[in-house]
Amino acid sequence: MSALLDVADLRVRYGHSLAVDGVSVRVGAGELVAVAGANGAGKSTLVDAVAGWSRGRPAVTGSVRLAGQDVGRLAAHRRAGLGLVLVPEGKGVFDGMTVQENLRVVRPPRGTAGRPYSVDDVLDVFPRLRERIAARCSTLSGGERQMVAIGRALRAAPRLLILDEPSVGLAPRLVVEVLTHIRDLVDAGLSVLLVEQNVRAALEVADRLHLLDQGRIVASGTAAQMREDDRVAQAYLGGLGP
Amino acid sequence: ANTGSAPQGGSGGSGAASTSGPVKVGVIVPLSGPAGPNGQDVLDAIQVQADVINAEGGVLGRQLQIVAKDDQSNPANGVSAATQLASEGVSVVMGGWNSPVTLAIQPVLVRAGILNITTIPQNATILGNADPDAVRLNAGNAVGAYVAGQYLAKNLGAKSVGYLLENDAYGKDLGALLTAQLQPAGVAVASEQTFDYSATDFRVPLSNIQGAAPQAVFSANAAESSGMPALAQQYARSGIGAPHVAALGTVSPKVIDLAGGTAVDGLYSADIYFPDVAPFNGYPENQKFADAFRQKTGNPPDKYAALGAQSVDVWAAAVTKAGTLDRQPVADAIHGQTFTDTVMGDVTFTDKGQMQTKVYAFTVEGGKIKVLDEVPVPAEVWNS
Amino acid sequence: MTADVATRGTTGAPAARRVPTWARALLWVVLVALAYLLPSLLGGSDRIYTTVVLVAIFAIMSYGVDVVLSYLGEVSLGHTLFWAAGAYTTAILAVRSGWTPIPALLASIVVTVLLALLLGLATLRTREFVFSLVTYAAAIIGLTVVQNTQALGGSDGVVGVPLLELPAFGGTYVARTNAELWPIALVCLVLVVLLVARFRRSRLGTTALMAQMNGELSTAMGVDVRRTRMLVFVLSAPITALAGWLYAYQRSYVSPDLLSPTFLLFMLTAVILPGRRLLLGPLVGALLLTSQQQLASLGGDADKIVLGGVLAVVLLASPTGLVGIWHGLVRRVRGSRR
Amino acid sequence: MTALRVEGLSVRYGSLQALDDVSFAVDGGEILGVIGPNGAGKSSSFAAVTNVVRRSGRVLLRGADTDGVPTQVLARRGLRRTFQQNSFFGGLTVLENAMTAFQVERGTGLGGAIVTPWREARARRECRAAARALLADFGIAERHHDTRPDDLPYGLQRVLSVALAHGPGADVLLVDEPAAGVGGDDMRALADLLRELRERGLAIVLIEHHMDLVMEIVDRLLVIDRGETIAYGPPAEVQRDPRVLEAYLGRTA
Amino acid sequence: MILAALVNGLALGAGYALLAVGWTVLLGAARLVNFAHGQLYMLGAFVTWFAISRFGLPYGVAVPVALVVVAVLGVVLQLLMTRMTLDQNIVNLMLVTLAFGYLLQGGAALLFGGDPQTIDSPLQQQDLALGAARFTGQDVLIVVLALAFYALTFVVLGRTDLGRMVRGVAEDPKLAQLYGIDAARVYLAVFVFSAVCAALAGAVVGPRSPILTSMGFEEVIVTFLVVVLAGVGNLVGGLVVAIGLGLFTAFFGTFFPPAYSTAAAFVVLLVVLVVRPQGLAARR
Ligand SMILES: Nc1ncnc2c1ncn2[C@@H]1O[C@H](COP(=O)(O)OP(=O)(O)OP(=O)(O)O)[C@@H](O)[C@H]1O
Ligand SMILES: Nc1ncnc2c1ncn2[C@@H]1O[C@H](COP(=O)(O)OP(=O)(O)OP(=O)(O)O)[C@@H](O)[C@H]1O
Ligand SMILES: CC(C)C[C@H](N)C(=O)O
Ligand SMILES: [Mg+2]
Ligand SMILES: [Mg+2]
Repeated sequence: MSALLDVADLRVRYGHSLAVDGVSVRVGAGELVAVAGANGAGKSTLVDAVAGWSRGRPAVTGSVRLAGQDVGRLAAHRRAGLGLVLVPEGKGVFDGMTVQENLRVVRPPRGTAGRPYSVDDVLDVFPRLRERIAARCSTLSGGERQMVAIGRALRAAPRLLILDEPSVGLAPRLVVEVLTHIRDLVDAGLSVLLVEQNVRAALEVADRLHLLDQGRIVASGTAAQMREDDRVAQAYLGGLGP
Repeated sequence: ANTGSAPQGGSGGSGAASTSGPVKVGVIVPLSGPAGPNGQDVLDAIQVQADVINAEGGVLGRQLQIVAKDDQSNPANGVSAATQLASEGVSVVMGGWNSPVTLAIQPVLVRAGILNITTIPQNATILGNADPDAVRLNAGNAVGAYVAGQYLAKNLGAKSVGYLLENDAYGKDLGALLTAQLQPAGVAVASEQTFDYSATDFRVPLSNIQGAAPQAVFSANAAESSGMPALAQQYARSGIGAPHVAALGTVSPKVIDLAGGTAVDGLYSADIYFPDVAPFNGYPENQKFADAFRQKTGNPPDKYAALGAQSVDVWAAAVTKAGTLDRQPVADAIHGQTFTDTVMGDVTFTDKGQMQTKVYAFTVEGGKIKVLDEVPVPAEVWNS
Repeated sequence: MTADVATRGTTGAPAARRVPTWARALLWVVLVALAYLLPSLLGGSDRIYTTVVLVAIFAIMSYGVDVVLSYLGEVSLGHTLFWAAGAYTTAILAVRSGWTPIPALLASIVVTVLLALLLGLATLRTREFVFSLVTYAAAIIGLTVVQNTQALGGSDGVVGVPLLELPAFGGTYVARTNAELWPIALVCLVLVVLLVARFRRSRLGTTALMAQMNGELSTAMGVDVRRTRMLVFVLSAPITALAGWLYAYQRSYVSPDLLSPTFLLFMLTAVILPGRRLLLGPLVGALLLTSQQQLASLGGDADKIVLGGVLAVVLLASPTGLVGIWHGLVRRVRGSRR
Repeated sequence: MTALRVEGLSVRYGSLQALDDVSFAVDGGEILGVIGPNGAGKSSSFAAVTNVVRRSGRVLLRGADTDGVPTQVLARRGLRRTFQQNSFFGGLTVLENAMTAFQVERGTGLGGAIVTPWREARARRECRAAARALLADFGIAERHHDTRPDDLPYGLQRVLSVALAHGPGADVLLVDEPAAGVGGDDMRALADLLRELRERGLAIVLIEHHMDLVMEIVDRLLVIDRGETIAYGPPAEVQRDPRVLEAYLGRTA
Repeated sequence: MILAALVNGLALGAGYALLAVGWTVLLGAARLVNFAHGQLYMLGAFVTWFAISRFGLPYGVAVPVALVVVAVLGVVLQLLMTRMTLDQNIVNLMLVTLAFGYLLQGGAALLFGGDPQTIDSPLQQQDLALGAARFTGQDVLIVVLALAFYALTFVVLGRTDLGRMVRGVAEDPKLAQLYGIDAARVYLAVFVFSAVCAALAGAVVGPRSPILTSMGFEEVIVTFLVVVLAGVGNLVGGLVVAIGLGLFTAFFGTFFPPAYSTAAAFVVLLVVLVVRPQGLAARR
C-alpha cells in the first residue's frame, strides 16, 4: 500500500549542526507510528520539518509526501490545510484567547477524510476543559493547555495528526486516557505520528516505533518487536538508576 | 547685556569676506513651508535687481553673487543658514520673512561682523536691540499697529475687537502694540485667539470669536501661501458678520487669489507698495524692475518682491557711498540717510534704520485690490 | 575569553580576546588623543570643527536613549524632552539670570532628573508600544507647553545664549569658535562613554538586561524589576541633558524645534544603525549621520530621505543593524574560504 | 526550625478557588513531593508561597512570617523557585545566564563601578568563576557555555532552569515539573541532581507528574485535587490511597 | 456658538475617528505599530490633490485613485516588513515605520514641492447652516464615512472568523500557521486596510484647509491618543474617544488657549495611564 505520509531521506541542519540526518519514515492510513529518543535526538526537529514548521530557521532537504502529493515545498499553513496537522512541543495554544476561542479559530479544512470534531466532542475528550471554557489560556494550568492544544488539532479534522510529546505535563492518569483516545481515533481510520519520551506508554498504543538517536533512526520495528529490543529496554523501560 | 552668539569661524577666522572676485550677498528666506512661494518671490526679486546692478557694472567694480538659504520659516534653520553663510564669507545678509527667524540670526551675524538688512520681518525689537546696526525696509509692527488702530477706532468706530494672532514674535508683538493703540480710544479686546504659524484650520478660534461677538476682527497671519488665505476664506464663510481687518502687508494679491478672489470681498488691509498704482507706476527704477521681474517670473511684483529689490538697491548705493563693504561704514551710510529714485522712489531711513514709506489702506472688491487713500503716519511712530 | 553580559547578548558578538587592562587603557588614551587632533588633521576648517563638535553633542544626546533602548529594551520617544530641558534650562538661566555654565549644567541635570522621575512614574507599569506612546505623549506636551509659554520664549525660543566660559587655571577659557568648543565637547563625550561603559558592567546594567529579557524570572532571582527600570530611565535623562547644555551654547539659541521629531529620529537611528548594545554604537551612528548632514547634505528633504532610508534599509537587511550585516559578511568570507 | 512551613494556604482567581486551605512543611535535607491532577493548584501553591499572587494563610520561612514580603526579597532570603515552562535569559549565553544569578547579589553598584573599577573587575571575575562552578555542579559541560539556551538540548534546558533558580544558593527550592519532557539518561541525571541538592541540606518542594521519579526520590508526598489536600504522608502509603488512585494515577498505574 | 463648536467638534472628531480606525485594528488586533500612519494620511491628501490639479480628475474620482495608490504603497511596505512582523520584533517595527514616515515625508516634499496646496472638492463649496453654525457638505461626508467605516470594521472583526484569525496571528504568527492561517497574508490585509483608512482620512479631511507635505506627525499623535485612551483594540471605544476628542478640542478652546488642547488631551491620557495602565494594553 502507498503510505499516507512518506518522508524520505530528510535532513535538517541548524547552522553547522545536523539535527536530523537522513531520516525516512512512512505512516500508513489508520496507522499509529511512534518516534522515541533521548532528549536532543532530533524528534521535534524531525516532525516540525515534516509539518514545514519551525521556530528557528533550519535548512531542510529531503522529500515529504502526503497521499502521494509532494508537500515538501509548501508552507506550514498550506500543509495544515491539506490535513497535515501538528501539535508542537511546548506552547501550542493562543494564550491571549479563551479556550473556546482557541477551539473556534480552527476551521476544518475542506475535503478531508477525518470527521471534524465539534467543540463539544473535544470537551467530551477533556471534561476538565468544560469548567475553564471561558478562561483565557494564559491562566490555564500546564496540563490544561496541553488539552486545548490537542483538542484544537482534533477540530481541524486531520488526515495525519502529528503529536510532539502530548503527554508532557499531563497527570499519569490523563496520559493513559489521552493515548487510549488517540488509539481509538486511529482505529477509526486516523493516521498518527507520535513523538513520545514515555516509551512505555507509547508502546502501549503504537503499531510501530522508531528509535532516534543523534538525528538518525537506530532501531525500528513493531511495538511487539521493540518491547523486546534491549536498547529500548535499558534506555527507557527500566526504572531510574540503582 | 552680553548678547553672545554661536561660535563662529575656525582658528584663523575663515569666516572673513574675501577682497577680490565677486561680492557674495547672502539671502535667508523661506523657500518652503507656509510662505515658501512668497520667499521665492523675494529671492527672485533680489536676483533680478542684482542682475540689473551687475549689468551696470556691479558695486565697487565687482559683480554681485547671490547665495540663498532656505530657513523654512524655522529659527533653527535660520541660525544654521546664517552660520553657513558666515563661513562662506558673505559681505551682507538680506531677506527674512518671519520675525522669530530674524531675531534668532541677529546675534549670529553681529558676532560674525556681517551687516544684516531685514527686508520684511516686522517685530518692533528687531531695530536697536541685539543688532545696533540693524536696517529694516518693511514697515514695522509699530506702523502696522498704528494704521490698524486708526482704521478700527476711527473709520469703523468699533467698540470691541476680536484678535486672531500668529502665536510668535510677529503676531503677539503686533497684538500688544495694537492694544496699546485701542485702549486709550476706549476700544475693548473682546477675544484674543492665537494659532501656530503653520495652522491652516481656524474653525475653532473662529467659533470662539463668534462667541465673543466683537464689532470688528483683526488678524495677523504671515503664512501668506497657506494660513492667511485659509483664514480669510474660513472667516468669510464662518457667518461672523463683523468686518475683517488684516494686518498691514498680510494681504498680497497672491493671498486673495488663493482665498478664492471674490470670496473674500470686503476684507480690509493696508500696505506700502502697489506696482501699477500712482505714485509707484511713475518711478522709473520701479518700471525697470517691474519689467525685469515680469520677464523672469511672468507675474507682476508684489510688495515683498519690491522690498527684495529695494534691499539690494539700498545696500548697493550705501556700499558705493561708503566705498567699502565693511559692516559699520555701510550701516552708517544707511541710518538716517535718504536714497533717491529707488524702486520705491525717494526714501529716507530713520536713525534706527527703519525705512519710511507711504502707507495706503485698501479693500478687496471683485477679487481685486482697491486702494483707498493714504494713511498719514506720524514721524514718531516711524521712529519708535 | 570575556563573558561580559552587557557587551554580548543578542548582538552575538564573538568573544573578545583577552587584552591586558593596561593595554586597553593605553589604547583608549591614544584613541582620545587622535580624536582630539582629528579636526586639525582634516584641515581644521570651520566646517570640520562645526561637524566634530556636533558629532560629539549628538552622540552624547544619543547615549541617553541608548541606555534605555539597549539595556531596558524600551523605545523611549520622550528623550527629546530631556534634550530640550537641558538646553532650555541652560539658555534661560544664562540669558535671563546670567548664570555661568557650570551652575547652569547642574540646574539642567536637576531639572531633567525630576522630569525623568515624573515620566518614570507614569510609565512604570507600561511596556513596549504603550511605553513608547506615553513617552511620545510627554514629548508632545512638552512641545505645546514650550511653544505657548512666553516665559519659555514661546515659539520664538530663547535668543542670544552667551559664550561658553569655563574657569581654567587662574583665568577663564572662552569658547568663541567651534574650534575652541571642541576640547570641551570631547571631554564631555569621553566622560559619557566612560559612564556608559561602567554602567554596562555595573549591577544595574546586568539587572536591566535581565528585566528586559525575562521579567518573571528576574523577579524570582531577586531583581526588583520596577526599581531597575526606574533607575535606568532616570540615569539616562541627564546624559541627554548634558548634550542639550552643550548645544545651547554651541547654537547660542534654543527653540521648540529641539522637541521636533528630527532629533528624536536622529538619536534612535544613531543607536539602532550600528547595532544596539555596542559601547561605541551611538558615537559611530552620530558620526555617520552628522557627517552626512554637515558635509554631504543634499538639502532638508533629501536628508530626511537619507536618514529614513538608511535606517529602514539597514534594519530590514539585518535586525541587529550594521554589526549584523558585518558578521554576516564575515561569515560569508569564512564560509567561502572553506 | 522548619525551613518552610505553610499553614492554611488558599488562593482564588476570581470565582475559581484554585487552592483551598493547604498546609505542608519541609525541612532542610528533605524533598517534599507535590502531585495532583492538572489544574489541581500545584503551581498556584508555588505562586502563592512566593507572594506572586494574592493568597491567604501563613507562610513561614525559617520561622519568619513572609506576609507581604515581595517576591524578589524572598528570593534573596533563599526562597527560590523554577517555572513550569523553561525559563532563562534567551539573549545571553549559558555562561552569562549563570553569571546573572551571582551578579544580582555580588555585582558592583553603579557608583562602585565608576569609582573603584578594580573592585568591579574582581567581583566580575568572581561571578564568572562562581558561574562556571555552578554549571559544572549541575553537569552542564564547558562546550555549552557559549551557546544560547534555546539551542541547548531540551534536557539541559530544564537543568539550566533549575541551576538558575538555585543560583548562589537557596535554602528552600521550589521546582515545578523539572522532568517534564525529560527522559532516559537526562531523567536519571536530574534525579541524581535533586538527591545531591538534598544531601547539601536544601529543603526541596518538587511538583512532578513522572511517578517513577517521584516515588524514587521524595521523602513525603502531598496530593492536591481541585485545590484541596487529599493525601499527605510517606510516598508508599499515599500511592496506595484509593482516592489518589482514582483522582490521579488512574487504575492502570 | 455652542452649536458652532459642537458641529465643528463633530467634524473634527469624525476625521480623527477615520484616522484612528486603521490604527486600532493594526495595533489592537494585529499588534503591529505603524508610525508612518500620519504620512499615509498626508499622501492620501496629496495624491488626491495631484490627481485633481495635474490630471484634472474630478474629486470623486481622485479620491479612489489616491486610495489605490496608497494601498499599493501599503502592500509594498508590508511586504518589506513581512519577516520582521512574523518575528514580532516590535522595537524594530516601531523604528522601521518611523523611518518610513520620514522617507515618505521627504519623498513627498521632493515630489509635490514644499508649497502649501488646496484640494478643491465640490462638497467643500456647499455651505450648510444649522442655526448659527455654518458647515460644509465636506464635513457631512467625513462624518458619514467615519460611521460607515466603523460599522464595517466592527462587523468584519466581531462577527467573522477573520477577527479571531487576526488576533491569533497577532499573538503568535508562527503558531497561527499550525492553525492553518496564512500569517503573512493576514498581516498584509490588516496593514493595507489601515493604510487605506489613513489615506481616506487625508483625502476627505484635506479639502477643509490647505495641506503641506510636512503634516502627519500631528495626526499620528492624535491617533495615539484615540487608540490608547480607548483601550488598545477597542473599536467602539475608539469611535467614542475620537468624537469626544474632537468635541474636547472644539470646546477646550472656548475656555482656555486653544493651543494647549493637544497637551491637555495628553495630560488626560497620562492620568488614565497612571490610574489603570493594565486596562490599556488589555485586549477584549
Ligand atoms: N533553534 C535551534 N537552533 C539550533 N539548534 C537547535 C535548535 N532547536 C534544536 N536544536 C538542536 O537540534 C537537536 C535536536 O533538537 P530537538 O528539539 O529536535 O530534539 P528532541 O528529540 O525533540 O529533544 P526533546 O525530546 O528534548 O524535545 C538538539 O541538539 C538541539 O540542540
Ligand atoms: N492567573 C490565573 N488566573 C486565573 N486562573 C488561574 C491562574 N493561574 C492558574 N489558574 C487556574 O487555577 C487552577 C490551578 O492552576 P495550576 O497552574 O496551579 O495547576 P497545576 O496544579 O499546576 O496543574 P498542572 O499540573 O497542569 O500544571 C487551574 O484551573 C488554572 O486554570
Ligand atoms: C507680514 C509678515 C510677512 C511679517 C513677517 N511674517 C513677520 O514675522 O514679521
Ligand atoms: Mg522535542
Ligand atoms: Mg503546574
